[in-house]
Amino acid sequence: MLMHSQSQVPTAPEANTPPILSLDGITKTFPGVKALSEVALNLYPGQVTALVGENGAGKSTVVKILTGIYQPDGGAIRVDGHATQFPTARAASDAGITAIHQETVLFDDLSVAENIFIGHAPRGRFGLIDWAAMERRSNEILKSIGATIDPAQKLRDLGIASKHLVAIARALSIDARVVIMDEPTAALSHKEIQELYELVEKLKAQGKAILFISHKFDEIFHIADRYTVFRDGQFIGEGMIDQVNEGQLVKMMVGRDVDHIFPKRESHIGDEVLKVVGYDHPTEFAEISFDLKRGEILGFYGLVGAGRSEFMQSLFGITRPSKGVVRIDGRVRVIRSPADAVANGIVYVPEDRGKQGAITALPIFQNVTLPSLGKTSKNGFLRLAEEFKLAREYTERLDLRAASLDTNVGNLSGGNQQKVVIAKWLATQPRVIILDEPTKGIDIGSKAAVHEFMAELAAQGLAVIMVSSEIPEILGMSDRAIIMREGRIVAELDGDDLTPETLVRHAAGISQGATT
Amino acid sequence: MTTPANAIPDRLQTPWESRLKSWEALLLLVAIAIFIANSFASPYFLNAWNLSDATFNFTEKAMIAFAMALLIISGEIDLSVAAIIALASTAMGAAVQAGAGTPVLILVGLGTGLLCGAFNGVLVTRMGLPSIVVTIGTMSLFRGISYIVLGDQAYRGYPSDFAFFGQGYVWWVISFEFVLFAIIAVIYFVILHKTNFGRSVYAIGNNPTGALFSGIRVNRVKFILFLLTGLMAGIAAICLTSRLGSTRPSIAFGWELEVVTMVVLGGVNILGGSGTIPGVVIAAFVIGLVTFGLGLLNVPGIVMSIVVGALLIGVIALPRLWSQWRQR
Amino acid sequence: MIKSLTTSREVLLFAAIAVLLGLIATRFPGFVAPSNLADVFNDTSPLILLAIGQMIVILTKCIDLSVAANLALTGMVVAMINVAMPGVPVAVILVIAVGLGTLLGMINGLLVWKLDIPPIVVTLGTMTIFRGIIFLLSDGKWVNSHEMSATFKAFPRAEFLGLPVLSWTAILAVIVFTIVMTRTTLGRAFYAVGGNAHAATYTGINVGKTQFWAFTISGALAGLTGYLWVSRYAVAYVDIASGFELDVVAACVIGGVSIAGGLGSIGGALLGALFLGVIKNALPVINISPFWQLAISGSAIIIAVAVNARANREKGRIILKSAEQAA
Amino acid sequence: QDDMRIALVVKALGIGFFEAAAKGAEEAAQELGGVEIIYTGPTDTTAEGQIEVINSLIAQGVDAIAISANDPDALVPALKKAMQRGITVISWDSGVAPEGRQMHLNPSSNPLIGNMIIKLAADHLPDGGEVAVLSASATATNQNIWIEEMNKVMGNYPGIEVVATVYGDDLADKSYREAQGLMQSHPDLDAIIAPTSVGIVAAAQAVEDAGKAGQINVTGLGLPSEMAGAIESGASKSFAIWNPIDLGYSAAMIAHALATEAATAEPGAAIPMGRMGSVTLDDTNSGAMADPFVYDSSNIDAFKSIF
Ligand SMILES: Nc1ncnc2c1ncn2[C@@H]1O[C@H](COP(=O)(O)OP(=O)(O)OP(=O)(O)O)[C@@H](O)[C@H]1O
Ligand SMILES: Nc1ncnc2c1ncn2[C@@H]1O[C@H](COP(=O)(O)OP(=O)(O)OP(=O)(O)O)[C@@H](O)[C@H]1O
Ligand SMILES: [Mg+2]
Ligand SMILES: [Mg+2]
Repeated sequence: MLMHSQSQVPTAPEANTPPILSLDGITKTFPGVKALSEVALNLYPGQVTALVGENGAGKSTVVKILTGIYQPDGGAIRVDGHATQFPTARAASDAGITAIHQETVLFDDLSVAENIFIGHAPRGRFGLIDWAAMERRSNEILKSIGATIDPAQKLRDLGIASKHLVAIARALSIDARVVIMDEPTAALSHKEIQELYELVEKLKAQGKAILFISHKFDEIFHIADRYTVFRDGQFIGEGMIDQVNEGQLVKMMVGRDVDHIFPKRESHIGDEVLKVVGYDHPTEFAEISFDLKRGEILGFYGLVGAGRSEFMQSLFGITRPSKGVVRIDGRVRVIRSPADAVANGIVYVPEDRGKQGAITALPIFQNVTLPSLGKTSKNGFLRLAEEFKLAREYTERLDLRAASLDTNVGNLSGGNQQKVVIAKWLATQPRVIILDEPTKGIDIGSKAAVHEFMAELAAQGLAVIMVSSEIPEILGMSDRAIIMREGRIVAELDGDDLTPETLVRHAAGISQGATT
Repeated sequence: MTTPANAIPDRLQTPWESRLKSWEALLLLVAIAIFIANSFASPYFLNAWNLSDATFNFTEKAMIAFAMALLIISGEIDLSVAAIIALASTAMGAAVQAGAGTPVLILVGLGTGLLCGAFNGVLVTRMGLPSIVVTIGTMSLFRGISYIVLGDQAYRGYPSDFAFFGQGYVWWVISFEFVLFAIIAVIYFVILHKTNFGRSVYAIGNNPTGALFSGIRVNRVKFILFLLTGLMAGIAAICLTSRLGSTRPSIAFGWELEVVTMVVLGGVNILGGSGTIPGVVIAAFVIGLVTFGLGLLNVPGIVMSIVVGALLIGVIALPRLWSQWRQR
Repeated sequence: MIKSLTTSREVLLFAAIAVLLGLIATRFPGFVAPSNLADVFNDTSPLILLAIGQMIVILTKCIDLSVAANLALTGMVVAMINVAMPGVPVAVILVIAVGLGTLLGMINGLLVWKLDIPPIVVTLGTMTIFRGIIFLLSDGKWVNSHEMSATFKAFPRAEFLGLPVLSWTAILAVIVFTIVMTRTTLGRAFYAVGGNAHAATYTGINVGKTQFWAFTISGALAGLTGYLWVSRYAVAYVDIASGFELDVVAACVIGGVSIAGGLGSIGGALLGALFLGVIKNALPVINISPFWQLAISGSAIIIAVAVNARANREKGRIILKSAEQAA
Repeated sequence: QDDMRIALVVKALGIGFFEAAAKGAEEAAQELGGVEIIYTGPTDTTAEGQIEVINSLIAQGVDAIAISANDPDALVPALKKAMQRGITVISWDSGVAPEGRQMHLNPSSNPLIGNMIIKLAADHLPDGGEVAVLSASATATNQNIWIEEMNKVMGNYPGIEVVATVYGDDLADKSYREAQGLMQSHPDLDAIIAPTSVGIVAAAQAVEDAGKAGQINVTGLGLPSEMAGAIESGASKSFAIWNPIDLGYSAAMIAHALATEAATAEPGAAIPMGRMGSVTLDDTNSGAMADPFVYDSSNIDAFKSIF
């Protein structure tokens, strides 16, 4: 299967059954971002269609359009060939479409059973909600996906994997013809993933159409019958999965050869700057010890929910560890707050950009200078000229694209927002920079820029910690990698030991020999 | 990779129409309209002494409103301000009984305000409790202490030089309170719009998590804001006590909502993150002019409050209705 | 298990009330006599009714500061109707009271839903406007006991199975709204909207509309209470129940309703209201100067939020396996 | 053509007693001619509210202010300012401290009232008994003075014991609750004395609701129109009040006399009050209008439609 140019009409799939659901020329624009431009998608009964594309390609946006959460700006949705609209989430589920969304959209304070059935709870006499039936049916569904979760339990008390299983159970509680799964396995353990695969087979056998979104190629090839590729909001192509190989698929996704993504770099590793000894937290992580040298990029790998972010935030002073010592340049430092961390030269680029990274309602220059106001101000009084100077210096180094420096950060694209956050920290001239999922959800061009820049920082002698869930990124960027699982460090790898297999094995806790 | 090819301008030109559409401009227009309407409605309105008297209707509340504005911009609220006035006034009254002179009274008033503010601040920042609930509680507690101390009694007998703060004139019709109000307005303008502290208040109000992750000491800033609000309530207590010449536990009853109304009418977002001091200043004048103008016509206070309530909702609702209507 | 978790807070509060009653009984045994407890309950009934409505509003992450003003306005309107047309039967008066209260609640709800104005601003505004309207309607005059018809005044006092109708109304409201909140789609939507508005949208719940219904219910209950209040105290004037909105919010907070939304129960609101009611009724009886009352209820509010916050401060997420087991 | 403007400032608008007083003031204006009465006041009984009202009256340059004060001290600075601007200031009903007014008109003499309220209770308790006082707000001067005067003459009523004094703040619901509390904590209570028109109605209602009408006698100061029901039900056997119409009338008359300088307010002076005769001032420049009048089932019907 060859890559199609964007203007070409998609090739017709070799199918004799018509699709249950199809999208035609769907367009969706957000302020500043064209998330989808005239994409097509076809879902066939009894078949699994894998939707692949880089972060930000528009996959989740399609899911939200199919489930009535977003309204498309143009194009048609067809069910059994009839054009239709989903003005509300209810309309979509009434049409037999159900989805496991990428973010878990559940209610922490409600019970598991209710999370599964909210909106379509079983009714008993007088139309009142029948709790007993709800819990019974929840139990059945949970059992069918191999989950041992008490339906009466409060969702808040579950771990991330269990929550994901609840989300899956919720999707199955609706008797649907189309089941959408947006990265359903990202947070699941090996065993749970196997059970999910069995479930998908079962659904297929029932004649349901399944849309399966994943970044994991092994599972796409394992489970999908068809594929559709998006890139930067464009439809690139579709076809039967057994007619492509991994390399071709990646090329369609990325639009160029994969080898060029990561910058070539030579490490100049210097003296130790940071040493963490015995960091413990009552519920989130335990016994974390490692060291970090100047000019080094240290990767932290793990499955989502492995506790990496939690630990990094503790290092940055957001939460307090119950035990543990940090040494910077050999001296013990106490970090009680982010302000302390910054004063000690440790800065953190969080993974949740919108909430933790940038203050989206404030202009770019104010975001950049926020931690450096001490430098730009005089006796506590603002000096705008100095602020613009500082902001200009660092945003230009990062090649930021924006209309002006007093544009609100919220109006920027994801990649440019990330640049503002990084610029903010570089302006403080840190010694250690922690990047948590630095390229999550940013477009391919910016991604390369961030990688290049990361390499440049390391070359200048900065110590870099990079938390990433993407194996290529860990392999391509880090000098050394630490793998975390369930809140603990399970391995530290470098050189030839650093292979996709070892990463996956340690992260998933699979014993030697077994593979996914 | 540092390619300065794409120079980003500092600012884009702000078209003057959009400035005219700002909240402050709208409010100023309302204020001017009310002023003109008042001058036609009552022959007594355009009189220097009368206008000067009118300022007493809002100066004390406005002093608190400035600190409250900062607090609300930061995403918190303090409903106990009126109760702090009662407690501070009671403390001053007790000091008078103990034979304190004016300088000590001032210290007692300010000190009580600061203490109350610190108490709120500790509950909110240390214990992480929601400020709206905490201050509903301390509102009863502070005033309750006044009632316990005073019961059905009143403190009076304030020294004669103490009367200056609420009754004195600095020059011609310019009262001391008005001058104090103006000075405090300028100070808060500078704090909010010209200092690092003010910048962090906005940052916290827009996104407390983001501010914390940017190395701002969020809790410290919030604590200071509670202290400032307490302090302003203390200052207001001094002025009001001096103006009344006596202390009863029911003093300044219900002022908290009037202060919040002033702040919100001034364009401060009750959910935090935006608002300006000039807006609050204009709102103070609007409320003062409305109440005074209607007062001259002997309209009962409660009818004035309909006007203020309608302004509060109307000024927010009308632009939204307008834009919804235009989108049709 | 979920039941035991949520009820534990209520059990705690129930225990607190029991202890309080015990303490009062040591100083004045007559207070815990069933007939007196029934009086206390009757006296607290208006607070219970309003707290139920307020709890629903707070659940959806809003607040209704206009309940007391709504109560006063509806009360005045029905009182004036009674004066003008003494023949209008109580059933019609009840319908008018609930109807008018509902309408006023809907105004709040519409402003929040359609214009997206923050609830605190909306209800702060309508609170003063409603009070002002009472003044305009009544010209500031009181409607006194002797002007009201006997049947108008008799309704809340009429005894049925040993309890006045006022108490029965509160009991009925508790039962009805417990069913609504636990067994109906709308009731669960209130929880969903306040717990996670984003997720609620994903499950097809209209957040604004749900909030609108919360305000509507709060308004309806305030209207009903308006009639009961005015007929029970046999007087209507501009300032009745002034400041009562804060008592109502306090009852909810003491009852464990989270001001951040999504957490709370009718039982909690009921117990919170009773807690305040017991304190209010007990103070004069056990000879504590009424001047202590404010400070005591203020302290109760602060302690209650602190205790509730502590109880809620469970870890949001648990990664370590050992910790997950323990939870 | 310039009418003389006399402002009648009351504790709060909407209270029946003051509405009746306003009627009396209008009557005086009619009689005098060329007088305009401005009836005003805050909507809640606060001193701050009255100060705002006074400020706007000063601004309008009224000729006289006759005020029933919410607080004797807090109003002094504002009223002083009024006097400095040449406005005649008197207080009536509830007084202002001497430096804040030219004279004060008591509705009746305080000792008389103090004696009257306890006598009303005692008359129906020949064998003595327990009585309790339900006052208005704890800050209301007149209430406190009357209760004080009452305590002075307690010796004349052996067997009568005042077991409690509580405050209803002139709020119907609070007064009601306080009355309930009294009945609970004093099961043998025989009478409740409420020297306030709001409190007496609420107490009577509470007694009626408790089914104790006839058992506990509610008495004190009240308006016939508001108390008619209580007399009928037996919750109240009798109560007293001076005529508020006369009070408003007299206040307006005095204000007019002082403002036109037909009379001066000084100790010993006798100031004319039209049909009410004249009032003689004591050394604090205050004087009493008339004796309170007692209402019971025999005469209530004749008065209940008047005020
Ligand atoms: N609500 C929104 N407002 C503005 N931009 C949005 C919004 N939702 C998505 N986008 C943007 O639309 C583009 C597509 O996002 P989408 O979430 O669909 O990507 P995706 O393919 O699901 O990526 P991932 O693999 O990371 O899940 C991105 O650039 C994103 O930043
Ligand atoms: N129990 C949970 N309930 C809800 N969300 C959870 C839970 N555990 C983890 N998450 C969410 O999953 C994401 C990852 O968790 P965390 O940051 O602790 O692990 P991580 O190893 O850093 O994973 P990642 O690198 O994907 O962030 C975060 O967004 C976190 O909020
Ligand atoms: Mg996605
Ligand atoms: Mg993470």
